[in-house]
Amino acid sequence: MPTLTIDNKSITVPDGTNVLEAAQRLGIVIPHFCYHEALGAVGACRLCAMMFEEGPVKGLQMACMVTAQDGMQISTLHPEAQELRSHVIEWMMLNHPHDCPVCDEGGECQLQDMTIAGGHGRRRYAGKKRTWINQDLGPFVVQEMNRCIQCYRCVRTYQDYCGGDDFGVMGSRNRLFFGRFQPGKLESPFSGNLVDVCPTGVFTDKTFRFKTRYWDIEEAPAVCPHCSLGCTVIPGARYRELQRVRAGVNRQTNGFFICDRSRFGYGYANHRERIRQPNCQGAATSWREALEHLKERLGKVVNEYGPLSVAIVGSPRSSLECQALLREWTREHGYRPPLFEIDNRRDRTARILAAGLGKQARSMAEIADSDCLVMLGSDPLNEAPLLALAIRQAVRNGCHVTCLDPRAVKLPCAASHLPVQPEQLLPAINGLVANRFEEFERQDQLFLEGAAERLGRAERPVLVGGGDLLGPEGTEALLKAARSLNAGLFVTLGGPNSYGGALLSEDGPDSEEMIEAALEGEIKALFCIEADPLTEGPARSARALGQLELLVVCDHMVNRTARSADIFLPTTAPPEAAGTYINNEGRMLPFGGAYAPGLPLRDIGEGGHPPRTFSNITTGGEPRPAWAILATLLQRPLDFDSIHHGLESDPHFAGLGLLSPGGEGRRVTDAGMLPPAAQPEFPHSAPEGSLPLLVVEALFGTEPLSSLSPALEPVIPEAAVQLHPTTAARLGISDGETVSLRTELEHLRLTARTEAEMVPGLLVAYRLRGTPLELLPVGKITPCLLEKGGNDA
Amino acid sequence: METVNQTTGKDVLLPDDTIEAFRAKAADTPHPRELIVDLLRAIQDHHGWVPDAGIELAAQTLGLSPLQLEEIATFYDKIYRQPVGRKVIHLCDSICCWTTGGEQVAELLRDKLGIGFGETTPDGVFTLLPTCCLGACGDAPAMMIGLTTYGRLTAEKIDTILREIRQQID
Amino acid sequence: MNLIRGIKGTAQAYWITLRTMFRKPVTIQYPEQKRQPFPRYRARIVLTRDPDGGERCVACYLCSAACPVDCISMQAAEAKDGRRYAEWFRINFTRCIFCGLCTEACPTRAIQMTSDYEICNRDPLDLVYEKTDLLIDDTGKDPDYNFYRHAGIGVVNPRGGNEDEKPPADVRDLLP
Amino acid sequence: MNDYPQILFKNRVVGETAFIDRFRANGGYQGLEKGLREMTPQEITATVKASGLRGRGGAGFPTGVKWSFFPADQPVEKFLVINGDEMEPGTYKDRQLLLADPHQLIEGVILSAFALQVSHAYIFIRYAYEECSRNLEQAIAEAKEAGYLGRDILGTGWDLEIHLHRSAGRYILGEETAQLNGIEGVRPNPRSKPPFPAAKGLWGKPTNVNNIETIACIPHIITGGPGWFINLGITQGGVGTKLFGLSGHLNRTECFELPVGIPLREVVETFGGGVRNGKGFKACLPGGASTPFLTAQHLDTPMDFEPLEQLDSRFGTAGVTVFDETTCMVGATLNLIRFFARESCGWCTPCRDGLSFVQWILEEIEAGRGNRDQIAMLKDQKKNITGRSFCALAEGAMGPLDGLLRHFEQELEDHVKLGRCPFGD
Repeated sequence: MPTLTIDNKSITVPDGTNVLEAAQRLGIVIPHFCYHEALGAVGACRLCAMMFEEGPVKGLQMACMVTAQDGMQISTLHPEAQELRSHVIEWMMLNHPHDCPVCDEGGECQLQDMTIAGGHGRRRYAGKKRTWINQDLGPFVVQEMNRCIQCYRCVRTYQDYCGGDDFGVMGSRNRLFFGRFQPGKLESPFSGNLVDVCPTGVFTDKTFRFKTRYWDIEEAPAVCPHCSLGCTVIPGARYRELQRVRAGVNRQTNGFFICDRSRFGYGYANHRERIRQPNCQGAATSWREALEHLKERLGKVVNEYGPLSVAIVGSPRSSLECQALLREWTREHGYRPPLFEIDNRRDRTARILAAGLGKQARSMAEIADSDCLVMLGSDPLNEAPLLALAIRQAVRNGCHVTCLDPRAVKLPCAASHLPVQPEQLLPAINGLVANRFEEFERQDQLFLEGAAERLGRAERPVLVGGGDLLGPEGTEALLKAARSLNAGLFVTLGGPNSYGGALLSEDGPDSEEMIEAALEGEIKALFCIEADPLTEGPARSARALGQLELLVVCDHMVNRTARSADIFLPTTAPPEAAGTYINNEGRMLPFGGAYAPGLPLRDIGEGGHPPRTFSNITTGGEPRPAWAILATLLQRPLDFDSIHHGLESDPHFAGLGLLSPGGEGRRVTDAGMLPPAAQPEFPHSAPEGSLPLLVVEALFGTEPLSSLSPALEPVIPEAAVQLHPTTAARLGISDGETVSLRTELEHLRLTARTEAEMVPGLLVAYRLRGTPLELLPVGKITPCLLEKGGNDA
Repeated sequence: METVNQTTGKDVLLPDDTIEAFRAKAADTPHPRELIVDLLRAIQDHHGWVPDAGIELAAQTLGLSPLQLEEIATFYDKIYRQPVGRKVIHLCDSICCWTTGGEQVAELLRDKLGIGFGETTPDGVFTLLPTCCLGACGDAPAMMIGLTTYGRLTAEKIDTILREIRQQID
Repeated sequence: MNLIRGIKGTAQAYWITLRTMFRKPVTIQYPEQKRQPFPRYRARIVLTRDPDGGERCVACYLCSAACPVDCISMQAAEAKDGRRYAEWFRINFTRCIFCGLCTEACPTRAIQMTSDYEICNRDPLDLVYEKTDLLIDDTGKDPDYNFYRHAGIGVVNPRGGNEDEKPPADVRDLLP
Repeated sequence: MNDYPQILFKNRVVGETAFIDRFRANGGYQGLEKGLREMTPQEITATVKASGLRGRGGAGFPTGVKWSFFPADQPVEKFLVINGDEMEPGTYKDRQLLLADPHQLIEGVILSAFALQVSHAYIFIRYAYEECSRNLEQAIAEAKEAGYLGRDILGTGWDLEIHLHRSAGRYILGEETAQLNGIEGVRPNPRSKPPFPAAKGLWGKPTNVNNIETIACIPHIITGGPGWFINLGITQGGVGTKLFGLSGHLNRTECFELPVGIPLREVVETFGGGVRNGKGFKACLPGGASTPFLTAQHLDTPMDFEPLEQLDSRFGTAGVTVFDETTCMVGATLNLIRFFARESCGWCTPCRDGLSFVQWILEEIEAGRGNRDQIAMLKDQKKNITGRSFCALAEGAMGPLDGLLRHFEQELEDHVKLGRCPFGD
């Protein structure tokens, strides 16, 4: 822990800190470009010069390249240092174009700031400027190479940090081009990070092109709602339109980066079909009338059938505050305890994990620091992309990664992958503990023994599981394995707040029980809050919902259930209201509301013009946060303090009220919680000659919110069924052929894709929204028949 | 040297056995990247220059992405990423040749070939490029044609060299 | 002494009145009579065009940022040729205080002030000017200036075609 | 004519190459036999250290000291790299050495590799030296045939393989860490130091990088002993002989092996045959393009590291380029800066953009469009580029600019005053 003095201020920093970081800790701002906390120091830009006056290092040095040592006395204001900085900026500006007014970076451009901070004001170079022809980099990123100052941040982010190999730096001397071999879409699912890391306007967000300046945008730190990892994001809106999402910083979860689903999947909030007014039986109405109507209809049901005839379905998309009020509401009125996830498998998985994770919980930062990772049923790039980046950082630090999965899991780093059948995951987990793998073939045994041996040797091992494939049994086994191996555990869950719902569910019912009760007529009124049982629920949901007397839906998106609701109450989308999510490692992460809901100005008409009538009512501003609707029904004050106060009486949520959006969050306290009782899965009667079909999540097109985003349309994969070449050969199917897939409920035509790295004998399909595939349960085997040819039966 | 495949009529970037040899070497070494410069030079030796397809072939042979090859290919000035004539003239423009009349030699060559630096003669025989010091400072002014260095250039000497090369090619 | 001072004070005032009686009156009969303001008088704002007839405004939002009373709003958009322009542009003259900060902020000389001071109306909405009301067919000040000839992004001229630019570089160039 | 002892050039016959027969007939591989049979690796390193040999690639770091930093006794994979990327304008000694006597280098490589206990040596040869590469290929094959290379060399139980890496251009690859990247096949930007190659070099393994001429000296030091080698130098502290490549406005522009410490006047007048066409001597680069100019007043300086450093110049590679009195020094400096700017790897700002800026200023002045402010700009550019770049390339580029500003500022003023180059063109 060396102590050094910078500009007469002393600071003690951890070993290995460089002087630039030490200065930043002191609040001293030194211009720099190539240094980035996540990327490290490389000494390329030569801007962070400081004068080392006394101590082990002397003279003018680049602060990022010098490790802090005891007794250093450093001046950042030394005239020589200032002179050099102004020169470096002058050199960088030699070729920089005169286009700040038409550059999207203008106003939030580090080069603008550093040019001023570096003291370069007058251009002395009167020669001609270098120019470039730009490349089309696909739907997300616009390139303007003339603006490049060659800080190398983009290539270090794209290649080194994110593991992409289709973007880099070409040429030499002052003829450096940062781009692709040929124009085309950036292949990395993390390509949008170029926008954040580029200190000037070389890479800008194509979906945000020319929309708004930084000073006009309404932003608030938030939590990404598109998977369970809880990455910090900063959504920004103007004129009631969510216009962009950029990465926030949370050193425990996402670090500095986010995935493209997170960044470009924001279109759901501006969706044109979004219903922004309460309605009863399809007729728009006012909040007052809708709530009166709701109370009346609900009262009627309760009077007639008793309070237990009312069932509530919450959602992992809802904030913790909403979920907590939901539970209070049911308690106060004696309704059935709420359900927080209609997908039974995901629900039980989350509850088992939340009940048992405890000290085994690991953050993504800890995964990046691990020396041995074993992944079971987890496909990070599709299910939770930032996890793949954490794993890559671990590998870069020498970690060994073993992956057991039926799918052809692609990772942006080296890993040993063993394709196993989904049902082999459980014996593999148990085997890792006992180091016995009798049920596997000899070759696989050797592989697994190697993994077990490395796991035993590791100092900071972590078991990474995919909740969808593991299911409740697998998750339970993995929990036990982590405890007995003294390893960390990280399991991805279904939604951004699955963990919160699980903590609040306690030993409540599950969706099978609920649907059963509804089918038997015990339930007459169903209240869905941001939940869509007709899509996500068990197959019998449709029949069960058909028997109801009252279906109430509160949601911000239009889905099957919302369309058939008796009463529909519009809620705010995640960036429109504050709340808290608990991510899959049990970290409570509050988020702020970036803007108030309303119909985007762009959609109001008059040729894009804002209307010439002035009013203090926001068009389409009716949506309310789900928690606020509940608070109104409960006649509670409309503020978070009382909700948080109520929650904190539960020891899990200790400290919740002290958290603020944009922070690192805080892990829930490990207090005893009962996992749901074990439940045997219904055995499926597999018809003769059927094949097992595994429906899984994809990076784009399967997550309910982002799949509504027009920006992602160009990258949504085709509807396809993946199968091993040997399986394909057995069925006489070749790659790219149209096949017909028939399940108990669905019949669809899709393309066959052979995939040599997946397990033979299995079919894998993405649960693409807007196709019949979205109705198939995720992570579970569905028996199906596959035939050549696509002629309709 | 076969440069056009007789059956497909397409340019042959590198004979199959050479590709196989590189592939085998790449499989044998823990870091196939070390073969990048050798492979690019091999393609260039065979094909005259490295077209995009050459970059792709090299990438595929070494198990790398085309971009990874392009990053290297565009760094070096002696890997030609654009078509060149059958002989590339590298005329030294560094200090020793400059002191001994390099600029006049450049003028002379431009006149004789009728092309500027970076250009190829219409008959596709010569491409004229400047280069940094050739390590022939004692024999300045100097140029390198292909991999052969010629020093103490005079108008007559240049004439003879160009004539001989044209004769060889014909 | 007091008496003298009193007389002097009275006489002086009458003298001024008397003198002014024979001067040309300051008041003019507006609106029948119009007044020519001084050349640097700042009044109604216009959007000018570049010498090639294109809209100068690139919708950079700097005027709206500089405006102390928030009377300017706009939406930028991209034309087919890559030119950034204002999809709509609105100045609320009921709010405008004619301070001129917008013109100082304008990097393209698009927004300029004219000496047209006749901006009054019974309906405040009629004082909300849209782009069609603001855009004039003239360059105003700096008649030769065209921002896109210097911007360096290849809109008016092909990329690298401006006077102060080199032709586009190419990493695959044979020249070292 | 050259009466000084010929060590490195003892087998040299211009236009011919000495392969193994002639090499051995002239005492070749005796140093190797002695080193491998009679000495331990530590003894060889100690001998090299005692000889005071300084690196011949330009920087002049004591070779023995560099070797002693190398973890020769650690049982890890390590590498020896021989730097044959001789691309500094005015330098062509390694080419002469390899054209005349490739086995001398091979013997040196084997001895050095033995001293450093490495089993893989890479010889890095620049693109333009294809004949040298072929000579080396033949020499390596012959040495292998003769049992000097391969497995269990001379019964020591030690193996060595020599790999030849042919480059594809670019001066920056002469920088040792850039060269390592070049061999690895990644973009040849220099690496940050520390870690030095001796700790983390090729593929992260300990690596020693030496110049061709340095390594060629090793067999002679082993055979002749350090005392003999030291005595070859003329000056106090001058050690061994050095290959001087003469170029520019001289009557004889050839490569000579001369003792370290020989006065510049003797080099120019005796060996170079004096300035061409009877013109006067104006300036010279004493050791390649990156060394500040010397002028006529410096002609009596001994050509050795310290005396030249005292004149704020450097011995460099001893590639002496002479300019006669009709040379425009602004033009000469512009030519040199243009070379450095073009050969920058593009990694750090002062080199990539700073050198382009200096080039533009010099172009303006040389073309007569300059003004006095631009002369001041040259000074502030020199001050802010020197020592501020990532590697030594930009610093080297500032060498001639420094010389120009120190000795020929008047020429800059004249350009500005006349509005054209006072020397014509």
